[in-house]
Amino acid sequence: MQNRAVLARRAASGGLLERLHLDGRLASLLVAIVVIWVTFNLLTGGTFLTSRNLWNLSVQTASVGVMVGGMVLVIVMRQIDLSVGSVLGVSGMVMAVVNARLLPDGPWSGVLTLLAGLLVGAAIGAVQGAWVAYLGVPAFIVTLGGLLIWRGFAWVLTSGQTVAPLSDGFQVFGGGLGGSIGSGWSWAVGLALIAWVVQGDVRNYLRRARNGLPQRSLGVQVLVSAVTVLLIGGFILVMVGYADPRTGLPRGMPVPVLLMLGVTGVMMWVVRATRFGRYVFAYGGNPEAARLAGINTARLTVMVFALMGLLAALAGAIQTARLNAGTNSTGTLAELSVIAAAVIGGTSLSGGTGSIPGAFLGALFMASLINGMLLLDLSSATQNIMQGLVLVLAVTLDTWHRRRSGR
Amino acid sequence: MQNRAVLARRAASGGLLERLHLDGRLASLLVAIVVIWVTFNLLTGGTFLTSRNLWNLSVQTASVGVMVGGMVLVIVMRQIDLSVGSVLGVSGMVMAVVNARLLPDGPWSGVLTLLAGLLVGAAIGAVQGAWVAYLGVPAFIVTLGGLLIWRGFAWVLTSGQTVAPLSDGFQVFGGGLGGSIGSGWSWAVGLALIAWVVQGDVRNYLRRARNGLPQRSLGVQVLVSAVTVLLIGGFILVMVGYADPRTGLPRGMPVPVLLMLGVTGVMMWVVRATRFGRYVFAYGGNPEAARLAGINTARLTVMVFALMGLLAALAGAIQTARLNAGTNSTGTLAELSVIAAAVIGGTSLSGGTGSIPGAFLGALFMASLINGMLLLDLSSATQNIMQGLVLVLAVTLDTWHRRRSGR
Amino acid sequence: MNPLIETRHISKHFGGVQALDDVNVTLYPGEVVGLLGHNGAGKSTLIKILSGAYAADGGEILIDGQPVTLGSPRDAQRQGIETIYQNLALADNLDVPANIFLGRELMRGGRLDEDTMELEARKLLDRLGVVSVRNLSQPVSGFSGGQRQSIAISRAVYFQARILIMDEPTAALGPQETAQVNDLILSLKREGVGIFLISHDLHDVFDLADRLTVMKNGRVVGTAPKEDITPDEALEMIIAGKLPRALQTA
Amino acid sequence: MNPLIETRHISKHFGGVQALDDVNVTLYPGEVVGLLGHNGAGKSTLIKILSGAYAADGGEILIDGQPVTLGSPRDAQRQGIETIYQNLALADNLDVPANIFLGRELMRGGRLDEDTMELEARKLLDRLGVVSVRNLSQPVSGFSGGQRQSIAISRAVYFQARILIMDEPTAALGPQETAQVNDLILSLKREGVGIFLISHDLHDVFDLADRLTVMKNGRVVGTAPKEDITPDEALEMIIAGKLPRALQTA
Amino acid sequence: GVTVGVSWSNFQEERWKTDEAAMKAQLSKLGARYISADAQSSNEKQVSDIESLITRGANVLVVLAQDNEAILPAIARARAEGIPVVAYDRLIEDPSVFYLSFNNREVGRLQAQMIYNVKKSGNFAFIKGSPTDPNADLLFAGQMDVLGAAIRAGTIKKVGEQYTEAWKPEVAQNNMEQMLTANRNRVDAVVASNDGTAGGAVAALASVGLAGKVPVSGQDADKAALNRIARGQQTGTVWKDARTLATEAAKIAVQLARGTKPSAIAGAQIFNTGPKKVSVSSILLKPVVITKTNLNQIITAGWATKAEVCRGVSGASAPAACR
Ligand SMILES: Nc1ncnc2c1ncn2[C@@H]1O[C@H](COP(=O)(O)OP(=O)(O)OP(=O)(O)O)[C@@H](O)[C@H]1O
Ligand SMILES: Nc1ncnc2c1ncn2[C@@H]1O[C@H](COP(=O)(O)OP(=O)(O)OP(=O)(O)O)[C@@H](O)[C@H]1O
Ligand SMILES: O[C@@H]1[C@@H](O)[C@H](O)OC[C@H]1O
Ligand SMILES: [Mg+2]
Ligand SMILES: [Mg+2]
Repeated sequence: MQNRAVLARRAASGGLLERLHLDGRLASLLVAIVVIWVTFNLLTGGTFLTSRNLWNLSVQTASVGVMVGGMVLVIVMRQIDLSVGSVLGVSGMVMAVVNARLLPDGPWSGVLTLLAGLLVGAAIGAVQGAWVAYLGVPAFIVTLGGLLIWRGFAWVLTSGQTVAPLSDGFQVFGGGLGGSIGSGWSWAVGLALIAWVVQGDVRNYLRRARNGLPQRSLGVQVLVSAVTVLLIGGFILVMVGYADPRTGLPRGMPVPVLLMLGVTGVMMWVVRATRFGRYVFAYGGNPEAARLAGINTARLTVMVFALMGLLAALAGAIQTARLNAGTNSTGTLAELSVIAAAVIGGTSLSGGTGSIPGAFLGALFMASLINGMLLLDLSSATQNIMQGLVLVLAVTLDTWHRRRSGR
Repeated sequence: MQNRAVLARRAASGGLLERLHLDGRLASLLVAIVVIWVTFNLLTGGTFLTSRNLWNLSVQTASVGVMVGGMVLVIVMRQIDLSVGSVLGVSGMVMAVVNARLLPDGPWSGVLTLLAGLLVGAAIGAVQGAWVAYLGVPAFIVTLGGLLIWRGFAWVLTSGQTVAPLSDGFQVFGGGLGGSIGSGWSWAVGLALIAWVVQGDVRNYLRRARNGLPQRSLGVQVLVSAVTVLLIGGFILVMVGYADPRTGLPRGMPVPVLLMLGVTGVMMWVVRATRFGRYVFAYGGNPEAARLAGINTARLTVMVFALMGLLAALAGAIQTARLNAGTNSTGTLAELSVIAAAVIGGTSLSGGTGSIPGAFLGALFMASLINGMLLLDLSSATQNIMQGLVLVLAVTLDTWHRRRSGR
Repeated sequence: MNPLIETRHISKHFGGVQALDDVNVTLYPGEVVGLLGHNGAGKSTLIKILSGAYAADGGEILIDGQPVTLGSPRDAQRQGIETIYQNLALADNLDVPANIFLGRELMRGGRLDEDTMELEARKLLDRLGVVSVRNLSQPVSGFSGGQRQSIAISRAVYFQARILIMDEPTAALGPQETAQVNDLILSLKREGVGIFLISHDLHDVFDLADRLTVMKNGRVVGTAPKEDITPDEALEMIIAGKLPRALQTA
Repeated sequence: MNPLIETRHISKHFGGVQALDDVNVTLYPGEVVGLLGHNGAGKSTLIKILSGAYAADGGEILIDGQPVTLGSPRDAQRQGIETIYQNLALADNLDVPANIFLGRELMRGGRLDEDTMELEARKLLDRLGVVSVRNLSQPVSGFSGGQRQSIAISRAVYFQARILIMDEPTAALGPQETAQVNDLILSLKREGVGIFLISHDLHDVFDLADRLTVMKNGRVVGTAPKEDITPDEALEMIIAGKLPRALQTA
Repeated sequence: GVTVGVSWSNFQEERWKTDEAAMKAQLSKLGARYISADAQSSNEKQVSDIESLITRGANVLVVLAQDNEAILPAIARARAEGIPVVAYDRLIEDPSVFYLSFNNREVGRLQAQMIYNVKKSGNFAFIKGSPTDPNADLLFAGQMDVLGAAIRAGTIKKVGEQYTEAWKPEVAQNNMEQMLTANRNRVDAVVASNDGTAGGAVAALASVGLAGKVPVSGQDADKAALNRIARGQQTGTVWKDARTLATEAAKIAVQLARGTKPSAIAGAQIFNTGPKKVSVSSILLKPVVITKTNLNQIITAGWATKAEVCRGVSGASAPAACR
């Protein structure tokens, strides 16, 4: 009897998410984020949920947020990349040197610098990936070597000196003063996003209906779409709610946040809609099966690591621009934050499972935690302890919840 | 035709190791170590291979060498333990506090301090293991939380102050002055080791011969045993070749090295001869199969993490005693060295494969590299780069060699 | 006489799929019961519940007439239940003796008795007519499909179970090896072991089983003594999911 | 007429084991060749070489009379070779359509055409008589042994191979599902596809094959047209590893 | 009231806890609120930290910069919000800033000098600070100010120069061991850049019986180091009375917050000898060298207790302070 009761409960709880066709992992991460936001807001007497703090939070999330999608692919492929922090560092340093010492100041200096950095990052990633794929050396070793080598290179490049200042065109990528797109453009981006989401939902709905495939009911679909639209709208409101102290005008979306959203969107599309994304997951599920299906798994590996390197360089641009300086410690330990964000977001270290939006929320979760604790006056030892505890507890709750609902 | 030639060569090269019944991985690591030893000896004009430096090297290897066997088991079980550095730190700090502030100086203070530290380490490990096993939270998350939490605890314990000095009885574990066992005991240990190896080889040989099982030929067996005996003898010679500056008498084996050898021996025995060790590997090969075979996999997980915690605490004792101080940075980043040593030694991060002697050699390899580069007084950036390069190259050669010999 | 093992109203679902629904089966000592059914009928799910690998959502299991809880495979082993799983469940990185004795290693003088285990493993495989497995101390990942299946069979028969559950034990075996396993089943039966045999080979099932239980879509269609039913009628039950008219009236 | 595919003196060893030794086989269009042999005889190793999964140590492969190098599974696919592997080789974490179309996804407007793939998958499974697979968009890890096998079969037949290699395709299938696959084999044969069929079920092999090749310990014992040999003689060849007297003299 | 936001670069060295306590005490005396953040040695985190201190309503910032260049964007943000900044302990080259410090280059000079006083020639080993801490280079530069000439003249030979990853004592210990080995123990003096690394160096010397025979410098007056000095194992330490520094900082911060111009702070002088020669208002305090002979100075100042300093030291050979 008791068993039957449990059974009924399970079916019901499984049913809600199932009827919404929502990912349980995403939902529980969202809940965790809402919980800590509300808690921090109470504890800080309302400071946490000000436009200003949320705007800061979004910039603070950007660097990890940009990289985490790449790390998801790497981990899904049963690999690991320990070198991201050092690649971030070395490409940041390269960009600083290019920008401050080689390029003349000018309208193109920012973009050219960025391109140079991205090239360096992608090349490093590709070399590491090729080493893994063609020589069969475990990624752990190759990228641990990379961690040491590229950090050393970053130091050697300037004999350990900090390189500053950088051109205004480049500083834009850091989201500092002058690094946001203002209110008009922010709304334009928001509206474009809304239009894209709505038309995607509609087209999807119609197509599945036409083919008679299972999907959300019309009412639920409208609800889900409406909530998405509201979230986007709210986000833009927050972004334009924080004024520039010099001009008093709304700042709008910071450039690094724009980059992060763009990267996340592209990565989601890659995973959902491209062969490349499909192959990454197939390889993670069963590398042998992927090979037998005729997939060029070696090339796939190289591409994934190159992409990871590229994203690490992009994060390097954001960090370097934000500091307005290339320093030889930039990015130290970033690998841990990035891997942690991916794992919190549901990526399994044994490969084959992972989600881009989940990882993005994982990054947001960690950044929120750190941001919130900074607003409280905790000692850093206490902060460490709290961060560790909340991390473990959040994932424990999620695990427990998914077990209970039988998935 | 060409294929046949390749085939013949392969059979022959496979044949040598096979006839020796030697592990190819171990052999190639040994070769790598010999190569860097000889290289450093040339570059340092003979300093590297002095008794004194090898004695130092052995002490410098001890802390990672003590932990790496535990990490092998953890990784073989498809888990990871990122908290070892922090557990090392917190248990070292606990020992420092117990030794310097709580216990009176006396003959037992060293051992009692050690016991307290081991207890703390094992308890932390067990809690983390239980969290992984019973709540199903990925070890990566639990031990990443642990990394933050225990480091924070170590700080809180003394509000960040360094605790020193420690009692002589405790300092013994660090291998400083008074921390070695002298020439007589060293030879006793050496002879005991030799006796143990020889009788084990003989008994093994006779038993397999009696049961008609395949094995080394008599001549080869005698050769292998003789080489082992020579290696042990040489090692003891080195240990007694370095004199105590106060007395001019040989120091003999340092206590931390004794601990490291003891732990390595016990761990080898555990893996080869006990159910516990067998189950760890079975679980790593196929967790589901292990469970279906009636193995209590949850308890197994708890035990492995508890063992890892215990060993981290032992390393904490060595580090703290060696430094004659509990500091809040002790052990930072040790997790990376330990995991790297295990992986270099042939432990696969996807679980199921790993070797204790291999991991031990991995630790020795890394320590040798750092030791040698310091003798050369290279800048730390160059050291990083070299360390990364040699690491990757050594594993690449090993991989390439094993591929070529078809294993 | 009490059945060796009996299930009452067992049910089990996975997400939306009802894999088992109100399943009742019985097994007596010295009896072979054939479990038949189309792919996905629920046969493997049922036997995984009997061997402690899955927990049922509802219903109960009785052994010797007493209700028992089989919370883990170890519990089932303690009750004398041994199982050959359809997916074999071998630890690919271990060698043959290590797999056969996994969880119940032989010890001598406080350490694993590798030699005896190797010798015993050799004997077991010989008994199953597996001549092609030469090097026992190689990881089982290097063995062929049939060789792996023979290893899994050895594992289950060594420990003298009272209840033996075999999920398609001969699916990957060659004709000769299959014959040996069939002989083995008959000799175990004579020793009083009760056996659940899942197989898609109607010939074999009819040769070996005393009673047949047919499942469809997670439910038991019916159970009949072998004498009361023809292979064609059994096929009919599997496909149509209905008792043949002869049995319905009986 | 040239054979579709032919091997000459193929050999392959693993460590100390000679898995294949001087193996010669041929396959003509519209022909089914049954590959028989005890467990560990080398059948799967041979077909893995033909499908580009393994590289041979020696010997050569000819397609349409031309020597070819099959360096990867992709090479073999390009030659029109499709394979059902004994261990199925599915990506457990992907759903049914993703597995069926793996490596050859349908695209529409620059993105994966999930809907068409799902509809096609449904059709394929219906054709194989697999009714129990309801939810196609669930990871294939949740499917029963037979259901998984059907998915692997769908995968291989969708892409209209010239050469189809089936390694024990019906080992896990129920009687009805087996019948459907056998029908499928016959209809492909009529379309001119050449098929290597590995099976331990002598009945099925004799029903479907035109010629039989028997292997033992990595060597080919002999090849004979089905008409020239009885099932008992084939069994004799498998076990004893010798040609029956009738064929020897012939 | 006034809210003072303090951005620390890390709390790894023992001294920062003392700085913080003194600053808190002074602020509460002045009726100001103390809020803080710890960047844990990360430039990136320090920028976020300062953003959050501003968000939390700081009207004046006290910044212990991890990197004096990478801190500038955060300073620019503060300036844009009209928030004054005190550069604490480490120079920040922005004209709006008030610089309050012990001169780090001077600290380096003092370290070298205390060694040079007892050892004028021979083999010198240099245990430098963290490669990512700009102070490490400043300290080394100061050490070279004193010893450079002798090194160039050849009377002093530099037999080893290593950074200490993250200022970790165990790293310093390994480095020292290797320098001793490479030179067959012929190391006549060790210039260690702070007390943690000095502890590592002393442990390495102890294991070859040289502790107490080879002079070793330090900085921070950590309690463990004071005890080593009492035992004769360390030559001395540079004591930067963090309490004075912190108390001063608190006073200045409150004045700035109330609108006092940096140049109008009592005792302010122009400092323009930084790397970029930017002029800032500054007060530089004088560090004190503590050796065996003036240990009692630090005890009477209440920095450490006699029990802490003299633990295990007694008898005739003990320094005056412990008798
Ligand atoms: N782990 C699982 N997750 C989800 N669904 C499952 C799982 N295991 C089994 N099922 C579903 O339960 C049903 C019964 O599966 P089961 O394996 O018991 O069938 P079976 O009778 O053994 O079939 P076969 O003859 O193919 O082996 C199938 O529809 C299958 O898809
Ligand atoms: N990857 C491998 N490593 C080592 N040995 C192997 C490997 N694959 C196959 N073998 C060996 O090669 C021989 C042939 O194996 P193969 O799988 O081809 O047999 P088979 O004829 O398909 O057998 P079955 O009927 O059991 O499927 C066996 O002895 C097997 O142990
Ligand atoms: O006081 C020292 C400080 O100046 C330096 O920056 O970090 C290490 C400390 O010991
Ligand atoms: Mg089944
Ligand atoms: Mg096979």
